[in-house]
Amino acid sequence: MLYREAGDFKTTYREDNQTFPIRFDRIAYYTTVAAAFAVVPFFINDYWANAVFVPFLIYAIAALGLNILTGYAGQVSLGTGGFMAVGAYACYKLMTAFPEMSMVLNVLLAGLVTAGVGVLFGLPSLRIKGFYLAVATLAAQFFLVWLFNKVPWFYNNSASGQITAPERTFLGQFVTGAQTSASAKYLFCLAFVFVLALVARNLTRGTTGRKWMAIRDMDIAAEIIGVNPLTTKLSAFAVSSFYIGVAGALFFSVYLGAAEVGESFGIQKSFLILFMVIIGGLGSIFGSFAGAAFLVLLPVLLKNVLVGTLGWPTDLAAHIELMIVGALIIIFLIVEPHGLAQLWRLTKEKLRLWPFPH
Amino acid sequence: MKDMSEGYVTADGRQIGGVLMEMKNITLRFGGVVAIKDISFDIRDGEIRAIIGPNGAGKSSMLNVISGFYVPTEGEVWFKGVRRGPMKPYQVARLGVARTFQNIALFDGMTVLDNIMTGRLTRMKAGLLSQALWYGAAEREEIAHREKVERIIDFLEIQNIRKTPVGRLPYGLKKRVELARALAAEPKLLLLDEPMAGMNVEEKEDMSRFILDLNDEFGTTIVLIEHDMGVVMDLSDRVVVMDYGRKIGDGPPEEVRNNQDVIDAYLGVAHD
Amino acid sequence: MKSKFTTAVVTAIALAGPAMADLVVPNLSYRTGAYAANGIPYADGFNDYFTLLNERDGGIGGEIVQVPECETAYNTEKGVECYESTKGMGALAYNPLSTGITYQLIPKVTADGITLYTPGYGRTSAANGSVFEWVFNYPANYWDGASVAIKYLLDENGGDLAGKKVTLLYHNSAYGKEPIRTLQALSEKHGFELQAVPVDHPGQEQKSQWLQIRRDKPDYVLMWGWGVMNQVAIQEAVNIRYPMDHFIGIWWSGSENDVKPAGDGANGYKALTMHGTGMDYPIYADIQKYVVDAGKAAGAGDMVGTVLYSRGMYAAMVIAEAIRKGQEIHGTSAVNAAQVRDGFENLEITEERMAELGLPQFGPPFAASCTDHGGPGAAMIQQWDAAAGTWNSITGFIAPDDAVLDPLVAEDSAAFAAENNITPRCQ
Amino acid sequence: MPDQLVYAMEVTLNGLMAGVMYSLVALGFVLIFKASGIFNYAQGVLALFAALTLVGLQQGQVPFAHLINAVFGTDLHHFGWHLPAVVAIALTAGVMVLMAIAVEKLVLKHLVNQAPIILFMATIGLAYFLEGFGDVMWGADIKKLDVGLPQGISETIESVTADWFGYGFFIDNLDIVATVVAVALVTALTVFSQYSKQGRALRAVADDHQAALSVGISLRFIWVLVWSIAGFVALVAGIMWGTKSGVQFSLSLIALKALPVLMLGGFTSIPGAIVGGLIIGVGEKLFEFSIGPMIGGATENWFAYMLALLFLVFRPQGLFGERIIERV
Repeated sequence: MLYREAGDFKTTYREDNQTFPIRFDRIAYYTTVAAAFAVVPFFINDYWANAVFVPFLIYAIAALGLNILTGYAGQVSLGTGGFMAVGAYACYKLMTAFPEMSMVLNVLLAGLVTAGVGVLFGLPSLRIKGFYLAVATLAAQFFLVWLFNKVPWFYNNSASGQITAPERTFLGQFVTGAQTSASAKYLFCLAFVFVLALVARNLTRGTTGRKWMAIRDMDIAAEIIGVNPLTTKLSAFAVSSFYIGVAGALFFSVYLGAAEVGESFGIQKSFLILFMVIIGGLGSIFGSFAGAAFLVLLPVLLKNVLVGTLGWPTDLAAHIELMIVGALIIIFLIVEPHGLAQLWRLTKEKLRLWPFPH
Repeated sequence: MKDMSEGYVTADGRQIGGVLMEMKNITLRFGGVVAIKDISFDIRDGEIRAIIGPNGAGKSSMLNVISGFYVPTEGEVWFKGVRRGPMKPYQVARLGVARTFQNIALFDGMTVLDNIMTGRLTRMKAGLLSQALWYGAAEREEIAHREKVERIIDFLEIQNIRKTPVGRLPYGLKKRVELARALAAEPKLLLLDEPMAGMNVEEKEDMSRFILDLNDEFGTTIVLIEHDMGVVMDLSDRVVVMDYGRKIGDGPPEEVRNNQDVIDAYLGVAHD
Repeated sequence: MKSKFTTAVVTAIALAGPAMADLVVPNLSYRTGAYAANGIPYADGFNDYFTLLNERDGGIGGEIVQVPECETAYNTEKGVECYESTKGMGALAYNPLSTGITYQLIPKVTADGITLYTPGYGRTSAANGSVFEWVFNYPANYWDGASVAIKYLLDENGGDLAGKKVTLLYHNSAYGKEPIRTLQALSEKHGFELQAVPVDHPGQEQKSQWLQIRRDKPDYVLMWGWGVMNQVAIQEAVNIRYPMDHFIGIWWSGSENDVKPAGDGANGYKALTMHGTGMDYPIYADIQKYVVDAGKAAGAGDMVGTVLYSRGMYAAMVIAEAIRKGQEIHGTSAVNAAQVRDGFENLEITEERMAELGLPQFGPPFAASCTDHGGPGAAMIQQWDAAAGTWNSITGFIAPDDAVLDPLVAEDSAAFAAENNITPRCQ
Repeated sequence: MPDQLVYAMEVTLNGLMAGVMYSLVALGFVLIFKASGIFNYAQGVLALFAALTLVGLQQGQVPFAHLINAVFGTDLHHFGWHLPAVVAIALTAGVMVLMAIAVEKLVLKHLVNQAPIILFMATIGLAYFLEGFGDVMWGADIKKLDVGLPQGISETIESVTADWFGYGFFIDNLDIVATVVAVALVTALTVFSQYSKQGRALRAVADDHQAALSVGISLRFIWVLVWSIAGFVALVAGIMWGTKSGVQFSLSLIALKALPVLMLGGFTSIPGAIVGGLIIGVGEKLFEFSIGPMIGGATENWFAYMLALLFLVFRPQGLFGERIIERV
């Protein structure tokens, strides 16, 4: 049966600490992971990879990153696009400067560089709080975009300032460039998502996560019980930026293949990822995935229904799509301000108690 | 007053140790307002020390000075025989000072268990990498500390709400969870800011029992602010009385009770 | 319930677009977003031309042309989605009207074997066909445009620009930065002083830039703008009373949208163009008859004959001719993408052919080859007549300075070839 | 007088004018934030929507023509009238009031007592919705907005400054009008909030929500009122910016120009919005003038934010914001 258990039967703390305490959840999780790694690659084609799966996976990483900062540590950031740009340009510079270096290393190093930049722009968070901080992070957003657009070193002096990802392989398979197969792209991103999600889960359930949440819920009390706000906030900025940097690197090198900073990593990107986090659920790993899936799939779905099925003109469909996305955001906030993750949790709780809800 | 440099024995026969913390001529000003004026007193190892006084007497400010949240404008704070320089609150916490708050300051978004676990943050040492992988030190540490926390949960009888988010709890239980969080730090010195405010008689009795047991079982030194005179007189070994930022009395409950200044302050005799 | 929804999602996504057609030329257009005002007439012109062929001639070589439209909103991610969702229909060529999307599609079309046609925009060095096998950008590109503008100014000044001040006002993006290197090379050659002034997207606020121009008093201002930036720039130029006939825009800064908001003040503003505009071409009678009157026009029909409509139509015309050429070479009407590429590479547009199409002297005559995917690069100067509300050509086609451009193209394409391990073809 | 100094004076004057335009947008934010604690990201889109509606009404466009045509196969475009500017402005103001009511009924009512971030997100949702709605209603093509405001160089100022400094300053007539309008608007708002009953209620709510509710002020009425006023302010901003650059999508991006102004001036202070706008306007223009050429220009987008950021590090509550005292 689904969601059946009559009480807490855990006999060790270790067992009590596991990510999915309910057996059904565990099975669902392992099935999903197994399917994602072993089944999907055999069926995926260019369209599904490039229009749905790869963007979903990369946005999920970015959403995880922002969720760590905003959902767990309570620091609202609108600089996500700028930090993704740092990841993308760092990755580009590494790819072109060290052609022999492993792509995995490139992406991870790009993440580390972004973490450094994130810490730098995280410093004002010690003085500035709430909305003021959110707006302050826009300084990072606009400045970084300007910088990558302005300094030719970042785009290897190309005439237009576009960066193009050269071909690189991993384990003998192309993972960037034109010859990359759909399944290779997908698996490369999936591997990152899998590991990073596990790490995010581990960090947030342990000491570090408690420090972040303490700062989020009541920063003064946190400081009085012994949480150092400086290191805690900066560690949140660092980890979050690492994730976002990795997402930016993958976004540029694996997904788009070429990028222009203002267009690909502009303010709209920052808002999009913040939406994912809020719609998915602040302070929830699952929510990061749900939010990314929702906002990647919804426009594709709407477009296909309105243009493909109803045969409406594309511009009308695009305008209606904006209206629907906007309205859905509002409806979601009204129905469940804590996001899809909370909705899912409540559904599960109902299922567990069914048919005796009281 | 009898000489107490080597400690003393309380009315109920407990042995109280030497000086744990000493406040020397503390003055605290906010702009032009004087919150605390030239107050000195000491806190001894193992005792229950109360600070009382009418509203606005500066009790909470005093507690904030002890906990390091406010840095006194003048005067010195000595802790464990060392003068405490200007410190951040979290550094004070690491010296073994924990507290509860007048208006509950729990982390609403976290479960009871996680809230109490935050009390042990200063003692958890696993590196970021180990935590990220949830392997080795991080996992061992988590389980070790969980055991300690479970002892406190048992002690405060809150087993059944372990996994409940704190935001959903009633007031009395929140106060208890807050105490649990402070205890989890295994503090040398525990500060309680009106631990019984807003409680009914039954809850107050429970709380008093916890405070006494705590002092008894773990030997924790406790400083508390409380309005309920009955509770203060029953619980505490020595009492500091404050009024308008000054100290007007200091001593065992019965002595303070008979102090004319204290009686005047509580009866509202005009200051002249 | 959940699985039903999933099925619906899967079906909806899988069923995107029309069924397989004989000839498919997707139109990656943008009718929304910051650049919608420009994207709309272009997309209309593009669609209407193919509608005309279908309605009047029964398609190309007897094969009906399908033009599935996909909205990109000038956004690179949506561009990728559009590309992936349409390429499976058997797409023969793409024309995304966005330099950003072009950069992204270059590796993809190369791997998939589909032609990318970017007239007047995109990656300039794609003119080198030996490196960019699948990309064509004739008849002209950004660097040609820069060179033509300077050549025109040389003509105006009796062949000598020494000591003159030229300011480039550019959209601070990949697109806007394109001409800088060319102009720098030209300024060295001709001895004029070049100042590049960037304007950030979207370009609503240009006070600083125009105060600077007012202080510096350059002899000429060149503009690489797009969208609202053009209108604001022209308005500000009017405001500071900059002589409009010394203000020259690239072809993307020279549409009715750009000059009309400034009213009479914009009179005399000049812009480059690589094709004719206005209604003086026989083809419009057919478009009116077979498309607009038949109620099959892509837009409201009020855009016909405008600059951007004409450009969309021109792009469609070239693609149609390339398809025709491909049919001719391979002797089949149902050509595939590779055969159409051959058509592009062997395409020759002559004066006679344009006259036959009802577009006499509409664009420059050119012939492509294995190495030459860029065409002659010639462009005309047109000038805005505010009272009549028309653009008038004031020069014939001016050829660019290939002596300056060829090394630049060779250098840039060689860098691309090296980065991507491409061995140049046809040498 | 050295040229650079004269130029700097001209730049400063223009910066002040630009600052007024920024303040105009920021004002709408402050009004809503003060009365309801909502950070209304949709303010920029409100300006766009107001301007679209104004042009549409003035030129007699059929609303939703494109949608109707697509669904019913009709061919509607224009009603064939052309309204005088004043009438169109009045009608648009009416539409903005209707919109305020709709926003209250459909959105805000259901979000009472939510966290600020949730309300903020809701306004972003609203911004998306309105952007699509405005486009569906009036079309996405670029529109010329002409309500008869003067535009172009002010020749008086040019000749006067030419006499004084030997260099004629450039000041746009439209900017002068905007300044006059902004001053009038602020005066009107001040008078309204000081002397009218509704204005007093507004101030009461801004001061203390709970207390205001307990003396019988209807929060919902206040919300409708304040969103109407913000809608009107958006209309004014939309007219000014729309006259300058035509009415189209990019108009909504002016919201981004107002954010640093708010950081500097504090979210709750009307004088703050004005002074903040002026500082940002002058600061970014002077920076672009003096430092811009050395580092490649186009600094205006980020400079305002950097300035605000640095300022906040030293004064976290903004220019006129209330001082934050931390207590436990």
